[in-house]
Amino acid sequence: MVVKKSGKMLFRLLPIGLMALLLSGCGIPELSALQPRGEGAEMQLEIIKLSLWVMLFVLAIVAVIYVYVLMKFRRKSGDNTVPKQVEGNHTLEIIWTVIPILLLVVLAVPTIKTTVELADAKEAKKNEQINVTANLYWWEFEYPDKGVSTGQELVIPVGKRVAVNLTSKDVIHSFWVPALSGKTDTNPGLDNEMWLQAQEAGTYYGKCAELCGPSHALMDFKVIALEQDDYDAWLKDMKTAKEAETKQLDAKNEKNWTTGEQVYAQNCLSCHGGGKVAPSLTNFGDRQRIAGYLDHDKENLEKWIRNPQKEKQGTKMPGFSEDKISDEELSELADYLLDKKLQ
Amino acid sequence: MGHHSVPNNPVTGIPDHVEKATLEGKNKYVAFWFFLGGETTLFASLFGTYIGLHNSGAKEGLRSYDIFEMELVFIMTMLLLTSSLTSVLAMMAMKRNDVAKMKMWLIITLVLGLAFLAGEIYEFNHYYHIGHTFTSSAFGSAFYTLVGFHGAHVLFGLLWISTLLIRNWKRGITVVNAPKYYVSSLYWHFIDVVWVFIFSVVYLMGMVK
Amino acid sequence: MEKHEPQVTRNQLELEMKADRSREMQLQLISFALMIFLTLIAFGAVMAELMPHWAAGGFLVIMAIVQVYLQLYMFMHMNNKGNTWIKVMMALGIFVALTIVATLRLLIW
Amino acid sequence: MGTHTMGMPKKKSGIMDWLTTVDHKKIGILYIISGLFFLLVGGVEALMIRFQLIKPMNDFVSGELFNQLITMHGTTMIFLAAMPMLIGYMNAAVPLQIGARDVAFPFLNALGFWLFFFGGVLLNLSWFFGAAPNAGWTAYAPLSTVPESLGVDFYSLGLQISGFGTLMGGINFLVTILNMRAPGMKLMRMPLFTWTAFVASALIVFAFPPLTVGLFLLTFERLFGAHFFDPAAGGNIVIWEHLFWIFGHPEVYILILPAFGIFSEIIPTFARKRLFGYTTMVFATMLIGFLGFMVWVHHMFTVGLGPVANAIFAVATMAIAVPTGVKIFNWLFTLWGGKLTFPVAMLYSVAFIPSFLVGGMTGVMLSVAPADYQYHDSYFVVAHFHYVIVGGVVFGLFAGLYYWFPLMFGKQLNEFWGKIQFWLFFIGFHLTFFPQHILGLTGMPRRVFTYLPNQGWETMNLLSSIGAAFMGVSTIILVVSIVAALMSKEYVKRDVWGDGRTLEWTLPVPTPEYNFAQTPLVKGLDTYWLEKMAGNKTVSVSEEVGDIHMPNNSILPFVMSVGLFLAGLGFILRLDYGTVGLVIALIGLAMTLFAMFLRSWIDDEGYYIPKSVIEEDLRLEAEKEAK
Ligand code: HEA
Ligand code: HEA
Ligand code: HEC
Ligand code: CUA
Ligand SMILES: [Cu+2]
Repeated sequence: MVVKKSGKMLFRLLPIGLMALLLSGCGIPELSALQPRGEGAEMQLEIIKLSLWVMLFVLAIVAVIYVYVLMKFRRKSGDNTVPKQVEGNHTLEIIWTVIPILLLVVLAVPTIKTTVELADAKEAKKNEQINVTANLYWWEFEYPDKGVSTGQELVIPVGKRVAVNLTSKDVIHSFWVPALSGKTDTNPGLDNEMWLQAQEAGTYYGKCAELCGPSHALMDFKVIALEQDDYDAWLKDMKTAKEAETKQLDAKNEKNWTTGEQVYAQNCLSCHGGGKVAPSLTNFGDRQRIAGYLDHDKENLEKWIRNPQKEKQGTKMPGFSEDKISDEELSELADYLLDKKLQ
Repeated sequence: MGHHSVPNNPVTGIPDHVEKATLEGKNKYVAFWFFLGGETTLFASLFGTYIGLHNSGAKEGLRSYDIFEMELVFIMTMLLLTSSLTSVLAMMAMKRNDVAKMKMWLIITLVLGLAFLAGEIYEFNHYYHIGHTFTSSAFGSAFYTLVGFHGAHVLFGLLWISTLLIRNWKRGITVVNAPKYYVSSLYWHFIDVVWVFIFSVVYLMGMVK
Repeated sequence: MEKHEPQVTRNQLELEMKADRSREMQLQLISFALMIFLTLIAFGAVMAELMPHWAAGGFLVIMAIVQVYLQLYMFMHMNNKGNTWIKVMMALGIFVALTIVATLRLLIW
Repeated sequence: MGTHTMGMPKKKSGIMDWLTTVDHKKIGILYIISGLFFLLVGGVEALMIRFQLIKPMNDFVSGELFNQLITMHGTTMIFLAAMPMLIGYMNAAVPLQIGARDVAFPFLNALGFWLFFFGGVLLNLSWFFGAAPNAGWTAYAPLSTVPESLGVDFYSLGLQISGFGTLMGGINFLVTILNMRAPGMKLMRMPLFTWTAFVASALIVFAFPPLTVGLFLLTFERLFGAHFFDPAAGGNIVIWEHLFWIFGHPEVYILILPAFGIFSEIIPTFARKRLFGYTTMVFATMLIGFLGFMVWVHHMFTVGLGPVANAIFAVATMAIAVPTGVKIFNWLFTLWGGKLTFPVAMLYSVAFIPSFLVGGMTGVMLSVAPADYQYHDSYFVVAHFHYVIVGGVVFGLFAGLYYWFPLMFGKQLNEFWGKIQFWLFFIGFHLTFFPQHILGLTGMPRRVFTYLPNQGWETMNLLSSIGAAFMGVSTIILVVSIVAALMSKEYVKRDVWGDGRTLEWTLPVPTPEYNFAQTPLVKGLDTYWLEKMAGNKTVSVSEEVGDIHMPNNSILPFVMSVGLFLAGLGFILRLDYGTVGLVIALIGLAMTLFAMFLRSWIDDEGYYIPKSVIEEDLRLEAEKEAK
């Protein structure tokens, strides 16, 4: 009875289920751990697959016994006999103790191996060292050797392991780029270390994976993998752009400033200048998203500046109402920001 | 269920092992030990926290080895150790139905406990005045929490034993009150056990630079 | 539950109990003396700075464990008959306690 | 107790009786009704969560409210629904299964219940102050120490109060099971539910104190400015995580072991066959409990404790699969060769096996540390733990409800509606939580109040939300069914299922307050079954009919708990409402202390039910039986 009933129900649901599976497949390649684009994620998917096979094996055995038992041993109506009372069976019990142990050994050995391999950042450190600092609700990426720092978008060279040093300014967040590698927590007051590697150029989605407040869901970032040449060029451009920006805004030569620059210097620079309190906006025009998740257009940018709380509950950026920045100024400001691109 | 399942000892006039002569007594006795099993993990958590935060965030001059008053701690240790002995003596008196002796030893226990507590209050007050406070650093928070939890246990023990004494002042030793006395004395010993670790781990190790 | 042989006279019983009592008293006093002694050593070693830095922790913990053993087994009579489950639970409690302390000592940074 | 104060109890009825009762059977009912109530509350929260996530960028709730919902959902379900209901079954069944007249500490038992209840009320009161806790049920510092809203204060004090209650319950059951067994009820003759209750209670005794400490630290940090978790003053955030999980992992076994026990009662009953491998079942239970204390770091693989710690704890975690597997196979081989019937209780038990199995499998997958770097804090974990918790614990709660309902209330739940309820729940459950595995693997983090479109998550989230609706409908049917059963006048007979094996089924229905007129004499495992096989109608007894000593009812547990509740509330409000809060807190504390004082001052010797009354009961019962 049990099996038949569930069977019927299943048949009705099966088409929907299968369709759904096909439609969403294994997720999108920028984001899915099932479509790895980096060494870390690949090693992890390998061991996920291995463990899945072990599980399916166990599942199959249990399923066979289960289905057999449920079909074979139902009480027929009118049958009031008492079955044989079996106390146990040592051989059987030994079998189902020993086999799982063996299966677990199969799983444990690569587990230990992969754990150690993933923890080894020696090679990565030689290539590049990047400091990641998580903040409510944005990411700061600093290249200490290169004197460059940026927000929201982490740029790395393709094919190389880069060492990532992680910490947080406020609460715990977690740094996760599913297509490249598993996550590591960013703990306030403590440093963590991992490495990241991308096998092909492209943009990968990053997520904050530790509850950090009302806008935890919106604390997205991107990892952009560039070919080595592009990467080097990017670093150089960033440095020049930063210097140019600093020079211009430090010049205190307000006459040369556009309205946008002026508004920016007066209202925004105090936080956005250093790149420690708020994301650096040096290359804001190149960003794919505003504040990590909004579409990168003028309308959204203006909405954001007017009332960031509405877009990201709990964010540390204050809003700028019309008494502070008029509609016209806002428009100019937005243009100015959207134009802040590397050459 | 039978309250007098165990016969009186003809000499003492009360059952042997009077603290667990009835089922209720036995239940209390076992339950209390299990409670102490739980207290063990409670204090382990506090000790762990303390060890993890030892000297952490403390300013120069306010580290454990700068501030601890070892003479006082030594005296307090002696007081509490002795009170553990007097509490044993009280229980031995109880088992031979010697009410007067039992009361006397318990009162001595109380006095020693009170002296210990006074020492602790003095000590805390002293630290407070030199700047080592509950909120001065993570070390301070962990220190006062651990040692304070122990102090609160001492206080509770004092209240408990004195309530028992007052309530049963005019009564003999019975199968009803004996288990109560007995578990309160177990509690008192346990407090001493915790203190042994406090003076070793917090104070003595704290003096090692 | 102890059984009393009927042929034992009251006097004999009384004597026996007295002997028991003084044996017990002796035991407790010895335990106490030991505890004091251990405490003195511990305090002395630290205050006189006799312990090398690296050995102090281990030494103090061993001293403490011996003392606690005395408390539990002498003062608190944990070894009495019928205390099997008590011992089991205390052992488990101590095991969990050690795990907790070891963790908070080693697994934070 | 010098003089036996004889006499009949005052007539027991009405609300006062429920507030003052110390009868484990009634306390069991109180636990189960309150647990069910909180299950509905947590369920409504779950439905709101699923409704918010039904489509991308939904704005049914805000991020802040969503965080409050998940926190309260998780906390309510674990602490106020699942655990209390299990303790409810322990109360309802354990003393009866071991042939006892009562638990070891009836007063403490009542106190435990009321503490849990008022702790739960305090926690949920936070909704009315618009400040429900919002840092997740794990309350990681320093998110939980931001003093901006009162929310986490309700969490820390509510759980603290209800935690004291749970601890008392744990000690009480340990002692009850060790000391109160009927003659002949050796440890290795105890029903498996009693065994699991025993091991779960031991876990409570060791696991709750670390939580107590953690909650104290959190409270001190929030209310008194301590710095345990404040890196700026030398604090360390990892301490909270350790303390929480040192408690948190054993907690999940506190939940699942009694559920295992329930299945181990139901499966033999409806297979008409003794439990296969009883002895190994007992040892597996102990082993799971023991190992449960050595694996908590698997919740912290991504914290950064280093490869050595991660590897050790990964392997330790895997080890738990072995004793759990032993159990699964023993259940299967209990079914093997049996004569199976499928009332709802059995349907849930049989459905449990594959459902829990999937959850166990994903558990072992999670324990592979490097793979967990991907799974952790993703929907894969949400899928895992709902498979074990709903497919294991909730199925167990429902199975137990259908199975023991007649024992507790003398009436039976409707089987027809029960089956509908089962199928809706079973299908809804898999539909809700299976797609979440895929969500997790394709990158969806947990605890997100919304998600952007075009990340490949739409379909699975939609399916998941539809499944939740199935469970919602099913739960409504259950509630209606319970109410209908309680209002019906159809009483059941002794041993409703006909194949009862253990002592609780030998008792008349409704069970008299003294349980056993004569303490039974236990002759082996499944003693009732043995007697039935030997042709006896009921079990042998070990004593003559005589006066029965009973504990007095008392209002003090209620008063003490209300007092602590007020104290907690006052301390929380102190920050926002100043002196008013402080006054409430002091009144509450005074109430509790005064009640404690009364308890120690007034001698409570209980009363006796005279032999004559019991003989009369026995006569009436025999008459009923003869009909
Ligand atoms: C009732 C509750 C319950 C139960 C029983 C379990 C059981 C198990 N759990 Fe689960 N778990 C939770 C509740 C539970 N869990 C919760 C609530 C969380 C999340 C908390 C949060 O973060 O909010 C969690 C999270 C969680 C994590 C952390 C994930 C993360 O956050 O990254 C891990 C990692 O190892 C884990 C592992 C396991 C394992 C190995 C078991 C094992 O006990 C399972 C054993 C069973 C089987 C394996 C099946 C039967 C066995 C056989 C048939 C034998 C053969 C099998 C093999 C050889 C594999 N669980
Ligand atoms: C015992 C534990 C338990 C139980 C039973 C459940 C049951 C359910 N849980 Fe969950 N859940 C947790 C424990 C539990 N949960 C925990 C610990 C978390 C983590 C929290 C955190 O992250 O901090 C969590 C998190 C969690 C999430 C993830 C949230 C997030 O990360 O963002 C989701 C999402 O789908 C979810 C869904 C559900 C659903 C649909 C059910 C369903 O099974 C519920 C079924 C019940 C109902 C549907 C009841 C319906 C009631 C009615 C219809 C009312 C009727 C009223 C009357 C008749 C008066 N739960
Ligand atoms: C008090 C500090 C502060 C001030 C002043 C401030 N900001 Fe911000 N800003 C922030 C913070 C913090 C963030 C990150 C917000 C988040 O993602 O939660 C941010 C984010 C942004 C972003 C999105 C950045 C990205 O990388 O996607 C833009 C654009 C921005 N601010 C523009 C401005 C402008 C324009 C002004 C002035 C009119 C301004 N900010 C003033 C703190 C500030
Ligand atoms: Cu940052 Cu979540
Ligand atoms: Cu766990």
